[in-house]
Amino acid sequence: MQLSRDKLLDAYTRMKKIRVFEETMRDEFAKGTVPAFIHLYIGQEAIATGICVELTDQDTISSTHRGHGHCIAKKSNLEKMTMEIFCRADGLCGGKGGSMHIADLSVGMLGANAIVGANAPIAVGAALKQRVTGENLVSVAFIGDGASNQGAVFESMNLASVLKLPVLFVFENNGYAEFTGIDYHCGGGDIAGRAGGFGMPSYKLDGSDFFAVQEAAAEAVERARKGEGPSAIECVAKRWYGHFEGDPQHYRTKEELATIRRDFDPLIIFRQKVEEAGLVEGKDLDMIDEDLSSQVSSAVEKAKNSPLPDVKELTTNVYEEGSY
Amino acid sequence: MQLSRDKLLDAYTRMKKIRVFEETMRDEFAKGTVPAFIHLYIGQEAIATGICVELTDQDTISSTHRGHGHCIAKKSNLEKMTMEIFCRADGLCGGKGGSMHIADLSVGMLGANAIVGANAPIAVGAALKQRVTGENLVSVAFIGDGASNQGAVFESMNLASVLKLPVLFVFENNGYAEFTGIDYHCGGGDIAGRAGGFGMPSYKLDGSDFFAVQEAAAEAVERARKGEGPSAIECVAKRWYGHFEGDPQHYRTKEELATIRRDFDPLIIFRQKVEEAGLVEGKDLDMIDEDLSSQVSSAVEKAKNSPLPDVKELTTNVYEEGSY
Amino acid sequence: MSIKTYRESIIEAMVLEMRRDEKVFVIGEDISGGRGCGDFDGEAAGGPMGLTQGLWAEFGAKRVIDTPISETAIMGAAAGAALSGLRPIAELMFSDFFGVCFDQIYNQAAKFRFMYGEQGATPLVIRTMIGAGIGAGPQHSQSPYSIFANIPGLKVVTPSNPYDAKGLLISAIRDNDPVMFCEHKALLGMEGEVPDEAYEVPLGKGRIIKEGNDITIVAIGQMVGIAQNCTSRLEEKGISVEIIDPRSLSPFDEEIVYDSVEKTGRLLVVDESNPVCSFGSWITSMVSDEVFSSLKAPTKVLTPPHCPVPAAPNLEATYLPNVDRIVEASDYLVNYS
Amino acid sequence: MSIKTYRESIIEAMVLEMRRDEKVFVIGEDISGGRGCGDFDGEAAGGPMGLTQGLWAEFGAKRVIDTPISETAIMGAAAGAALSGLRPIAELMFSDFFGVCFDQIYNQAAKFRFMYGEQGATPLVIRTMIGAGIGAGPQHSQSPYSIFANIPGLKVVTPSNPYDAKGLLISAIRDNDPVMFCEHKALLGMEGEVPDEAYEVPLGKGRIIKEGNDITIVAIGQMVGIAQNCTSRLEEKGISVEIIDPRSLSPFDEEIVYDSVEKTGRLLVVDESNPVCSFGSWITSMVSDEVFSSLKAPTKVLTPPHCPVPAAPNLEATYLPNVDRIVEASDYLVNYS
Ligand SMILES: Cc1ncc(C[n+]2csc(CCOP(=O)(O)OP(=O)(O)O)c2C)c(N)n1
Ligand SMILES: Cc1ncc(C[n+]2csc(CCOP(=O)(O)OP(=O)(O)O)c2C)c(N)n1
Ligand SMILES: [Mg+2]
Ligand SMILES: [Mg+2]
Repeated sequence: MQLSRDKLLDAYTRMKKIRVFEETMRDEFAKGTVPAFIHLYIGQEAIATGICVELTDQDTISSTHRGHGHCIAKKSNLEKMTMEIFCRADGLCGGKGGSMHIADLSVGMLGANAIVGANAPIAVGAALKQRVTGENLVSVAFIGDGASNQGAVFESMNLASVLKLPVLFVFENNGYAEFTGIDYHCGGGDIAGRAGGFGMPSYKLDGSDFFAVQEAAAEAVERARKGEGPSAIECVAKRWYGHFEGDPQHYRTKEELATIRRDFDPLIIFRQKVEEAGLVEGKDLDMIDEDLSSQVSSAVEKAKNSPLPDVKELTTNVYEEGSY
Repeated sequence: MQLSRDKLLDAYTRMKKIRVFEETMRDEFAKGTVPAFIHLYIGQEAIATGICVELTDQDTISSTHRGHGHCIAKKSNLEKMTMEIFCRADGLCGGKGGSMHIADLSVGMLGANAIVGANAPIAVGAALKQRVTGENLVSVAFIGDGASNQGAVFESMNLASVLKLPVLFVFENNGYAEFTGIDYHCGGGDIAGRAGGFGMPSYKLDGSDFFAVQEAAAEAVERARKGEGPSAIECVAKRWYGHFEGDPQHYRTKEELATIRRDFDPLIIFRQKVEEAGLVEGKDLDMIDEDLSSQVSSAVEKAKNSPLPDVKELTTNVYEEGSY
Repeated sequence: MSIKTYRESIIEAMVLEMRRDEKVFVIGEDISGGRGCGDFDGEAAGGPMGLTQGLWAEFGAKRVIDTPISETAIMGAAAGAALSGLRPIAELMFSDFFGVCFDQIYNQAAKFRFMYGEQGATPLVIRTMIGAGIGAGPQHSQSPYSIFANIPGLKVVTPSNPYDAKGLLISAIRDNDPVMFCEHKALLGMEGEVPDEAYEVPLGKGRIIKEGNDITIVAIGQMVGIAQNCTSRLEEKGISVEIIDPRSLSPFDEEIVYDSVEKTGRLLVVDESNPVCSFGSWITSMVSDEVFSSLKAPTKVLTPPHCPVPAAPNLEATYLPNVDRIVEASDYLVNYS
Repeated sequence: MSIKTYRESIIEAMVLEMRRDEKVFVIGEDISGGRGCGDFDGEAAGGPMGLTQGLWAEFGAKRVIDTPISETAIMGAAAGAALSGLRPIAELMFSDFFGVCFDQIYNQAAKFRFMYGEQGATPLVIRTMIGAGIGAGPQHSQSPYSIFANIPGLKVVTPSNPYDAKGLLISAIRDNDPVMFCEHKALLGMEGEVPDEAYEVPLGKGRIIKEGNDITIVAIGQMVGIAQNCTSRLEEKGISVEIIDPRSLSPFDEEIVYDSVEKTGRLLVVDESNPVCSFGSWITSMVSDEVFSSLKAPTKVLTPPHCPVPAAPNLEATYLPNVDRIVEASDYLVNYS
């Protein structure tokens, strides 16, 4: 189905925002201002965005250690999210979570997660609302290629299938689990191919192409809302940078690294498609670019200048206040 | 390949021994002499036997809570095994393991296991010998249909596939996980069908038919010994009795229970096949029957009359002696 | 008010809370029992121990959810459901199985509120069976509540009788944090007076089972009854014992213990946990810090030895702390000088 | 003898033992690093923390085995391999991940010998990273050794310096029981004199880091260095401190602690574990029982508070026990009356 101009601009904005944000974080990390390791989402922008444009605020996602892109695609508050990455008092989680534990339940972002694969059952749990209280919602788990080998993920796929829950298992196959390639770590080599074994329809598609992702998401979301159960979507894309910032990537060939930006840039691919089809003009996108640059740098500056948590916060929110 | 007469008699002996043993245990349980819950293997005799006749003493198996049949098929010492079920000092594990934790490493029986699915990675570990020290061995994990949904099992299949290890994943689909039917608990409904997703060949066969099991086992074992990696074998059979002894089985229809013994008796099926093909005469089998009856009842009597462990044994074998 | 078993009390707590709040639901293996087997006729089994009997008949498959054998998915789904505003009761059939799914409990459910801030409230109850004494062997008889209590963000409850079982479970269900609700398998058939209506026994409030002056015995779960059985033998020896059942380990009622030890000057903890880093050692450690000056004798902890639970019935009987050992230890402490 | 880092000492221990015994092998995630990515050229990364650097180049893929992200399969395979006569070193990248695979450790590897009798010997080392202090956040900074020490059948080691790291790891590899070898991430770059040849530091033997008369401080892992940093400030106050590093928590050298407390009459344990049921509480509990009559003051345990490890660097710094808190507690105990 042809997407509206607004939806296209919205999608571009989310993708570009991720790109600009992550490039900025890369610079900040190099400068030493970021308090911990970060894992950049660059190269995978079309995946989070292609999925999230099909979701409402009532729909939920559960995310990974590489979660900045998911937050932005789900329209978390950018400033508060940035503050969280810098562990500031006014961050989404009060600075106690940090980059790998950002959550924003106000927009259905159930949290990044530093335990690989652990977010899959959590997404299944959110989907239980459809069954228990009849709420209309869809729940998405973003899962790396490496994470796809975790028991938690397999069990979740089976449970969602058995209970026919409205879950999308979105596999982000960026070719690597840390330093280990998918050709090595994935028996059979085909993540999507495993879904059939759980009685679930699946897609395997180009994760650098927003439209491929979005179309599959639209179908899967519709099925889920109708009560027809879960789907698996494997999005094949590239991780442009190291596993974490600072990773020298000895395990990747120079050729691979050289061609990535040319051939697998979700933003270039999107631009070409919409401009060629005459759906959006290049200058509209350029305006978005400009706007985002200042938005992001202001968010980062604001975050860096905002206060760290008060030390009294160390022991708050362990339990409900007054209950312990 | 046509099996030799000796091998056929050996197979029958193992199957029948399991049957007689388990019927006897059933009686003993009813009499109250057994110190804990037991899970009977009756109905599945052809599975353990069809697999184990293809193994040597160097080959290993890892077993489940329903492990008596595996022990017998792997030719554990019957008397010491019985003593273990009765928790006696001279049992295979000194009486501290009991029915759900019988092991006999002298014949490659790596242990029954009361944690559903937990034996799968253990079998993978034994198979690592092929890779690390070049030993010629095959390792088998017996896994229930219910257990097939455990993360441990999926991870093990993938790991064995990635490392091309000599493992047989033998799925004993007896229709139930405790009280819950396979139609409910298994997304997609096809356990063997999941193996392909891990890049592993699979079989789905009649687990009441020794010959079906044995043929698949022979193939899979050969592949494993050659270094061609793991296989999955789903054996569909019937659990004749309750999940544990004492289970009233409200969840099974009377019709189902009525026809099982007629249509799904591995011993009857075996007898018919070998007699019809003129491979073995009925009276040879009858002789085996008689012999086993007395063997089993003597083992049980001996076990019941043997001493419980000395209370000093409570704290032995926690660590290597003298090391703690 | 009527006589009910510990098992019945647990079921009743769930039934009352499920009637009260449609967000409460139960999820676990075989909790309806046979639900997935098509056209069974009889009563659904309600779990191998009958602890969810009748729930499926009243609330149906939407709120009494049978699962595959996949504890990680169960606990994770329950955690995710709680984070999203439902109030799950997840069953971990035997607490011994925590090792296959603990990440979802300790790194996820227990940390959501801290990691994510207030939005991370996680009203989750995990009902699980603990304890030795019925010959269930090394992998079905453990009492890992010391491990659970070690985890910030978790609450841990260990009812010792039917009245507390019902009241504590109702409190746990209404609580907005994850609670490990540890049911002792040897107590399932225990009977007691239990009101028919809903009531709360608050988490974090211990109970003095018996007052006394010479020694404080803190006993946990199944050990409470065993400690009570010592009373007459101790009294024969002229020892007046005060017995405390903490009822919940996390939060823990430190004050009730401190007050008692300030009075008696002596502390014995009877605990079914593994000894090293046991909950008993935590209690004595706090007492040795906070009310040291009141102590007239060493503090002592009775636990099983540092070994797994053996299958053999005679070894299992020796494994558990018993009346003889409690009497002997009390005697030692009271006569210490 | 030469100066080596804690990291280098760990690698050297593995290399020497792998040369000595072909049954020793290493299995884990990314331990070669990039092995599976086809034709990479440079040096294999040897894990994200470089803790297995060089192993793949020397011993090859048969004995340096990269795996998928499947900790249950890794730990279970290691357990099964050990049960079958190999001597695996399995890497659990961060100890925080124990929750996804603990069953294979605590119900399987740790119980084989007890459940199966002598045939169940399980010579397994699990190398894992513990500790806070580098901003790794709530799920990558924990120190669950109190939980490990609770488990019968497991041994638990916590080296505090390069010399011990090498000697303890060699002992652990030669040991015939499963050992949780806890490497502290904040110590990886620590340097010290380390002999080039193989040597054993026995499990179960603590070490007196510094002798003193007024108070015994038992410190674990990273806390050892912090306790050492208190010495001069305490001496300024006229307090002579004896510092003990137990080096292994299971087995634990009780005697070295008892002897010291008998001399000093005062005990402070500094422990990075969660407080409730911490290893520190276990030590003080034993001391309050066994050498009660020597105690001149309460026993004290310093741990982080009962909360997860926060991401914010200022909170993390507050979270950890530090010199100020140790000095203050020591002062309190020495002046207690
Ligand atoms: C349970 C667990 N095991 C291992 C790790 C360490 N780890 C962090 S990220 C990662 C690789 C994840 O790969 P993938 O799922 O493909 O995600 P990507 O990094 O490519 O986004 C690993 C092994 C972890 N955090 N949790
Ligand atoms: C991890 C774990 N979860 C649950 C159980 C309880 N349990 C014991 S046997 C069983 C059913 C197993 O079903 P299946 O694998 O089909 O084996 P079968 O009993 O049919 O031989 C369950 C749920 C257990 N022992 N371990
Ligand atoms: Mg990846
Ligand atoms: Mg079954």
